[in-house]
Amino acid sequence: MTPANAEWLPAAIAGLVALSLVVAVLATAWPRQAHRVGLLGALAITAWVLGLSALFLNAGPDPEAAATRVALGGWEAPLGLMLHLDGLSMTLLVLTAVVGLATSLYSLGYVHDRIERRQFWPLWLWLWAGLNMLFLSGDAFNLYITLEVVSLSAVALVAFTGTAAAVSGAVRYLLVNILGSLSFLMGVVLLFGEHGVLDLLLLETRTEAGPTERMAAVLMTAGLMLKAALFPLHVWLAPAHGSAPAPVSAVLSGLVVTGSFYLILRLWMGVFAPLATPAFGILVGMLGVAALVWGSLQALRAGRLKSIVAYSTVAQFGYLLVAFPLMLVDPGAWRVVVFFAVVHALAKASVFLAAGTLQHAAGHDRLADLGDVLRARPRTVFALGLAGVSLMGLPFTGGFIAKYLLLEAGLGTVLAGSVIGVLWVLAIAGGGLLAAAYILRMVAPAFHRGHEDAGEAVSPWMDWVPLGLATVAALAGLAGTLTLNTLALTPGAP
Amino acid sequence: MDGGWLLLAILFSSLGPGIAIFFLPEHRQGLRTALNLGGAGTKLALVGVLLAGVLRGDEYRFSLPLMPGIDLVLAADALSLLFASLSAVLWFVTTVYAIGYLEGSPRRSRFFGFFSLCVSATVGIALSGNLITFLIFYEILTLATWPLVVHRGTPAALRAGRLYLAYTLTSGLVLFTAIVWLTLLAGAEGFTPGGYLDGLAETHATTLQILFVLLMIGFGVKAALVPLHSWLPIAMVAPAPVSALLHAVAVVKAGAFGIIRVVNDVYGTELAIELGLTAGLLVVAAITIVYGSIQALRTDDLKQRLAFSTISQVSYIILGVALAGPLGIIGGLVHLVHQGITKITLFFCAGNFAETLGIHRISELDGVGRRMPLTMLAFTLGALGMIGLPPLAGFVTKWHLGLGALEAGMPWVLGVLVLSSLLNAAYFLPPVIRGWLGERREPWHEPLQAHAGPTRFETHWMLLFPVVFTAALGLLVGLFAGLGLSPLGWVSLIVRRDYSLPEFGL
Amino acid sequence: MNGLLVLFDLVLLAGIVGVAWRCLASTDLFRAVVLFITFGLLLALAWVRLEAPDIALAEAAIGAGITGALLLVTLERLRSIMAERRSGRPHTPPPDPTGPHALLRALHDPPPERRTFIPALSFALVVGGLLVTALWHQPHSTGLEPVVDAHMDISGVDHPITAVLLNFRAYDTFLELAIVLIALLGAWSLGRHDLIPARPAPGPILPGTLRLLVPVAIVTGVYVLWAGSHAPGGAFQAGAILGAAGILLVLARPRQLPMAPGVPLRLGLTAGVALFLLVGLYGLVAGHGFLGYADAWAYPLILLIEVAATLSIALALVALFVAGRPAGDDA
Amino acid sequence: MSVFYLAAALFLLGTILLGLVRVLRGPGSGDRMLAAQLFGTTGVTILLLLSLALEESALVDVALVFALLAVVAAVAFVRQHGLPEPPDTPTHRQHPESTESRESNDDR
Amino acid sequence: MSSILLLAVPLLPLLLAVFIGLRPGQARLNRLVPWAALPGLLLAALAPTGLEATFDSLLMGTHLAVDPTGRAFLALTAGLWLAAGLFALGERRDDVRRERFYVFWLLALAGNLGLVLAQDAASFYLFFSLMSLSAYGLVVHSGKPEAWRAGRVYLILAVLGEVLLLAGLLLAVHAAGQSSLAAVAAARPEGWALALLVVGLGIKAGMLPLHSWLPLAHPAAPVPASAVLSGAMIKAGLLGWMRLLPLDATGHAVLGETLVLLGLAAAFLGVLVGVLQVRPKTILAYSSISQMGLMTVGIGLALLLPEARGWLLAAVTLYAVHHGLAKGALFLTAGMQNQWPGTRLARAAFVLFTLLPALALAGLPFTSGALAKNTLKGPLAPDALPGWLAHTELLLTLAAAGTTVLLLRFLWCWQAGLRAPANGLDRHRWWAWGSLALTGLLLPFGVLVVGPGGLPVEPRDLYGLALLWPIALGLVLAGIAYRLIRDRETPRVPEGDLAVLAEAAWSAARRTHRSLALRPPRPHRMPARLRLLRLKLRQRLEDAERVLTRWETIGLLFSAAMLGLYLTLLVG
Repeated sequence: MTPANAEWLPAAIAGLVALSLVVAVLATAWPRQAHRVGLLGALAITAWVLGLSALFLNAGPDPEAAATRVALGGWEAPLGLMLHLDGLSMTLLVLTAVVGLATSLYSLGYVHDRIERRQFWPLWLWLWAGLNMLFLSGDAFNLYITLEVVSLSAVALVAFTGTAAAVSGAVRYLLVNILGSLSFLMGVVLLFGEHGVLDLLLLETRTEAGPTERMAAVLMTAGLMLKAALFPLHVWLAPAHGSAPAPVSAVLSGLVVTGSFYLILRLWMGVFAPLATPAFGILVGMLGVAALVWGSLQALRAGRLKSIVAYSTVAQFGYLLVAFPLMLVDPGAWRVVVFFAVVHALAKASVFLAAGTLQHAAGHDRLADLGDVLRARPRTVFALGLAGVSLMGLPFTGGFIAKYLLLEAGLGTVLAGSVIGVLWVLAIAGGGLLAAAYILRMVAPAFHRGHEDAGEAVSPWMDWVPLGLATVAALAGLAGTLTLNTLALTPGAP
Repeated sequence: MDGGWLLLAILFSSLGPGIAIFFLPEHRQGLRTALNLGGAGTKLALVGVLLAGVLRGDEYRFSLPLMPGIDLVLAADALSLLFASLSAVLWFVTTVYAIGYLEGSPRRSRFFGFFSLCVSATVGIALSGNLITFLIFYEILTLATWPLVVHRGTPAALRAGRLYLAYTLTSGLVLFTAIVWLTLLAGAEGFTPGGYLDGLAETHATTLQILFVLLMIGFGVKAALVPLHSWLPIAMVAPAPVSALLHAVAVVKAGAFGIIRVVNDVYGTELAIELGLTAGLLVVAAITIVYGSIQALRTDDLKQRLAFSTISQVSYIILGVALAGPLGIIGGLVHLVHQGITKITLFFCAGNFAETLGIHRISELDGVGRRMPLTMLAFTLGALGMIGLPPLAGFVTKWHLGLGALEAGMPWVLGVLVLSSLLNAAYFLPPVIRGWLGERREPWHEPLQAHAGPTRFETHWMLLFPVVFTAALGLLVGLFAGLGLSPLGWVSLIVRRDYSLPEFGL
Repeated sequence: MNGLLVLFDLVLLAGIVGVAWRCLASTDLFRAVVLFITFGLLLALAWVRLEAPDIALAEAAIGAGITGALLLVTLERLRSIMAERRSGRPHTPPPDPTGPHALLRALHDPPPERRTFIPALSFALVVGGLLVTALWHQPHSTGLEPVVDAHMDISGVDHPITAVLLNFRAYDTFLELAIVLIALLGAWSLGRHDLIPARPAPGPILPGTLRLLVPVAIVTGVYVLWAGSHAPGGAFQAGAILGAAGILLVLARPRQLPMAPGVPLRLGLTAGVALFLLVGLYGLVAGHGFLGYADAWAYPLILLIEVAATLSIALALVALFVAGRPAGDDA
Repeated sequence: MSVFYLAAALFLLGTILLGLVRVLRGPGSGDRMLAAQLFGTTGVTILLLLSLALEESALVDVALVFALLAVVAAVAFVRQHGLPEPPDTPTHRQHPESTESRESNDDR
Repeated sequence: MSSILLLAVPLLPLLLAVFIGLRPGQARLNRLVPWAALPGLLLAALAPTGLEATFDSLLMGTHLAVDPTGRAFLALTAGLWLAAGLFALGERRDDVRRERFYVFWLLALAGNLGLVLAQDAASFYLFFSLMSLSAYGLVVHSGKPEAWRAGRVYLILAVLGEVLLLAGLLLAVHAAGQSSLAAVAAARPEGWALALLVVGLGIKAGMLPLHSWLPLAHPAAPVPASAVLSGAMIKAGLLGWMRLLPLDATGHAVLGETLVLLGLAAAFLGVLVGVLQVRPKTILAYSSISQMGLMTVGIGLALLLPEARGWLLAAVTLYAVHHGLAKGALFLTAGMQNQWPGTRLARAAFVLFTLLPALALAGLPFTSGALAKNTLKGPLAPDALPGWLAHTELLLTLAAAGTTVLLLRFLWCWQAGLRAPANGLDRHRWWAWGSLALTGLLLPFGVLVVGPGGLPVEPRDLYGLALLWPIALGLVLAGIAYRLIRDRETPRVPEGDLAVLAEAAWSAARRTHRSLALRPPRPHRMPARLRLLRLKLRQRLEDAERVLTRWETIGLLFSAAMLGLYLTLLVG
């Protein structure tokens, strides 16, 4: 680690938090210019995150030293709060920045109503700030708070169009979130009561496989599963994501859910690592398989474009669950999971954005009546298809690399002698087919012979941003090595 | 990384124009044509340069890390160039043809965009340096072809597209799994003549056998091996240039090429024989050859007959590879080229008949030779070539395959060849005879003239030129098979290098 | 003494559980609201018994005061909408873009079937049992008390909880303030301010009560805020009390609310967060770390933040009560 | 002495629980609300007793706040249910439909 | 230079075919058609011995050469095609589709000439198939149903022959290790290779029982086409045998015996069935079968008597040339039915030209037939062969008697259709016919004079009573037969004998398997039942999701998840 980096990195981390907060507060206080503040803020945050990642990667290849901890207010743990940056959080920060920037640009076109703009931007910037803080948090209670920031702003964003479906979805989302958060909080309390510290690293050194930890693990995991819409606790997701405005759906499916999953991963890699048992892995894996099948079937059934995409999220998160038993056999597999989540987030966000464009143009998103618009907007359909291909896990996209690595891990399990590994392999391999089926449902009408009707005009942002993001998702395949190497800079993780 | 830029340039010479075309407004016809032909021409020239370089003995290689330990590798060896030059040449021709064929039809930007993408993928497959790269381009090919198959947008086309995707994606998945597995076992090696799995033969024999079956299922769908072939004849609803490309250059060939790569450069023929893998493949190929021919006999639709014929003919390639001897492999490899040239001629002709005179069925062909002599001549050359009559391309193949079978000590394969030739004749001669010797009583109705006005030649020149060109090519590669630069000469070079045999020519 | 305390706790516990259950199970919404108010009272007592007077204070202010009023008003709104639907247009489906209808639908599943009761109960018992088991094993951890005590002298305040909240873990507190703000933004995003259904209240009693009560509440609020530095109390509690005062004012107005000026309202709402952030940024720039203070400046800065936060919280609570963004904000 | 205070607090807590019967039974809204208001009073007493018993002066503040704010709910209730509405009083509650339409016009 | 010469022989007709195909309707080009065979004739006459050329780049290496056997066949082929071409020029004058005829004519010609020159397997096969397939166009040229039927049978057998030949060639080449015909023969093809070669070439040579195409194709094809078909093309099979069979020092007894048997059978059966025909060209076709049988016997004998191999082969060659010319002339005769001239002199010439080839075929002394037959029988000493084969000579003689009967039958049937030309005599036809008929006389003297290498002919072979008695026997037999059947219905055997059976079998098979025939695969819509099922499934899924969405379900699932997680953490 060069001295300059050592000096700058902590400041840059705190600065990122500060910057996102400043932007959010500014937009809240000055709603009339919220969109301008938002745009500038989005650019600034993205630039900052990229700079941060450059600093981080330059800091040196030593994984143990790679985690940078920043004591807020000068108070070290256990007294104070520590921000925590390592490879894992860095990756997710970059992901957030990319999707966030795309969403911001898209929203410039999508949220054009003056009033709506004033509602949307502050909430969205708070959400972004919340995500940044979530990924940078190294403290159990602080995680709860940031999770709340994220959840609440997400709920508000879901509701902000005020349609019946949106409100109903938002309320369901809100209640589920509260249930999940409280469950998480209860777990935090249990841990604190047992060990008297909240800092994750300190907790990690103190936990062993005791009943309190077990209970805390159950509470926190279940709560986060609820928040991450992991099967069978996914039912809130489709109404919420399906009825939210497109940029919001993109962020929800791409980032917010991923954030909850990130927490699960982080906890099980650190604090709860001693608790994991094969049976636990198998249960979670089974849930993942069920999620894959169920989500895909529902996506094949759903009649509305965005519902399909929302259910696709349920299905795709099944992969993340399936990865748990793999991680028990091959601890290194966690990086694969994260990479998969990253790629999924990119692709899913662009699918949602594309769907939003189509919905905006057609005035609805009923798949059966969408053919005309689909035919008239090849660019958007192309984006949809390209991102869809990434979701299917076909080359040359990032999804392919992710699927490859997952499959590799799965087959590794089988080769290591695990019988149930065959199931994981089948699920990983077969999920792509189901994905292909529902993606095809969305794309195929564009190829039907029939009328063309471009529908309502859309702004250029809405036309090009989905395509750009889809391209990023596709080209993420090239960033595979970089991402995995970055993730390797996570201390404590195998 | 020496000269890797050349490989990239070859790849991008179609990819770049393809993407540009995709975003081109529908009415920019001139620019689109220029892009199309420019890309095709550039590719042709670059492949020529590459060809010369490889003949000189230069190494071309490009690699890009994808995942830790796994690279995307493009490399040019003699075998890859064989396929690459085939696709470059035929792409050029098909582009000309497609421009003529689709004149005035809607959504050409989309069509040509995917068309170019398709060819890029094919060239990528040709130039792949390892299995993973191969897989990547293979799957891209699947995806890029689908829009072409459903291009017409009719319910039948969409159903065909669905079936196509169902088959190819499933097989892709099987392939994917197999390749990951193989890479886990043996690492992400590049293609090596003679294979790179020798070290595993003793410890993992059964696994290798299973993997081989999986790989064959994976490639077999595209190569239309028999239980996996159903998509191919149904995909005939696609426009003629697409069928031509599908059958002659891209999809089907990709499958066959994959099998060649696996047998020759992954397992190595020795290992494959040792594990008893080629015998099974041989049987499957033989069954496919006969089955495809019988099915072709049963249909009256011209394109469908051609499609079934493809099923049968592509298995010749696999047959040759499965014979696993130098002569057999020569037969198989050279058929890769020969079948491409011949089949593309036939599809062009079928397209010409359909486009110019609205003829789709063999029973309607009576007397067409008088109205469209050049096309009919080309069709005849193609058909006779498929039957395997000298001096056309197909004969050279059949000759080497037959000798290869004998060399491998499997005279029964000769029986298959005989039977297949008979069946080929049975389904290819009737259209030829009808065309030349049949009588047409009523006047032709001419859809092309109806919407595009009278043409100088028997049909639009952009439809005629490719036909004549490929037919002539089919004749020349057979007639001058003994030349060093002919496909046969090139293939002999490949096999000689691979087998380090000084002389075995006949 | 201890026996009595245990008895008291058990009775309290039984009361809390019973009230909660009846509240959830109640089909009459009004009864549920009243039960909820009672529940808040019992909960405040429980916090007292858990030796958390700060939280008891907050619970008293929010649970007993504001939530009750909020729920009652909401209930009235729902009633009027339902009545509208039942009488006016029996067959037309509910109009699409209205919040409350959808809200009702999201909350109102068809009544649970009886057969789900047994599994639900058994699951609850099992999970609860597990929780109890886990708690049973808990050692009596001193938590952070020793560390906090060791740093009290440089914290700038005398009350350890305030020290934790506004100094050691100021980040969390900042975010909690932000959450209040976000909640308000969320409420505002649902739509415009809707009139509170109320009847005219003739007679002198109500205005008189208000005239007396509001100043007392303000004084109490300020007291609680000031007390925060050395005793239970602080910005949240004070904000809640002031907010309650504001709600009283709102309730007292028979007619429409005055047009809230947009910009000052926003500034007031964000004052707490903004000030907090400014101070934090200053800390970052000055080298005390983000959200850190120089030791000497700790007390005045904390006080400043507390005042601003109190104001913001109070405003936010009133605005939440009003529900929907005021007309002035859209200007 | 603290035992006495504690016993008293316990007793008052018991009365609250008993008083719940009125809340549950009703029959009218007023009955229920009144019961809750009385609980508030009882709660203040309990807090004060506890403050004495546990020697926690801060609880007095809690009791104070309780006493002060219990009225808010009551006021809210009274504003809506308390007094019969004279038939000729012009209500300022507008027709919801017009509200809706106005809102949707503004927002969209 | 030699390469150009050799290549020109097959290439010129090809080029001409291309020109005619590209520019139909050019009378001048058409007039060149007969002369496309001329280079071949010249080459046969003038080429120095050992003329050969190799083209490495053509196919898998092409080797062309003129060897002694080849020279004889080349002369026959080129000469016959030239004459028949001239004939065609006249006969096809009024045909609107004559260009098509000429194109096929030239293609077949190129093939026929080329295969004589070809010395390696691939090019032999190339020209062989070029000839076979192009001849199809000649067979079906008239476009009548009869022609289509004949063409079908022809094509099926031809293709079958090709394919079998290819397989045989491949086997033989593989065994030999190289593709030169000489090497192949030297490596003595065995077993399958041998059988395939015999049958593959035998089909072309009209070998029993694969002869059926001959009696169908000949009457259906235009006269000049029949002439070359019967005179030159079927000799290709014979040439192939001579080139490829193991006719070396040790011979091949089994094959020889088989061939002799088959040949004799063909000789007699051809006569038997032939006399029961009524159409002149059909009778000639059966005669060809019979005569080819004799030549087959010659080949068989060559295999059985290796020491007499050179003699026998030369004899077979001679016989082939003789038969080609004579049979060609006879077919042209059949085409002269409507050229019965008016003048006396011309009538005399007409009768002469008619009788000459017929007599030559019957083996009248001083004709080519006599020479050929005698030469063939030359090495058949009474004890040279074991068993029944010892009677071969007698049988051959009897067959000659049959030939006489058959020819009489031909002339009888033929003269019934004689009539005067509608618009003058056709000079082209007369010239072609006449010159061809006369070669039957000239040939033996030519052979005697030139005495090409190794041909063991002596002047006494030209005469001898041994040749006369079969003719006499034939005349007697014919007389008896005429007396017997004069006033009755002639018993008939349908043309193409065995092919009729095969056709019947095929159509019966077709009828029974009609249901199997042709439903082209198409993507079907999903069956209604499945669609219903899908709808139901969708409904089920939707209902299930709705149940999951209920709050109590969520609660239950949440608790269940917690419990499950706890248990797995505890158990595992």
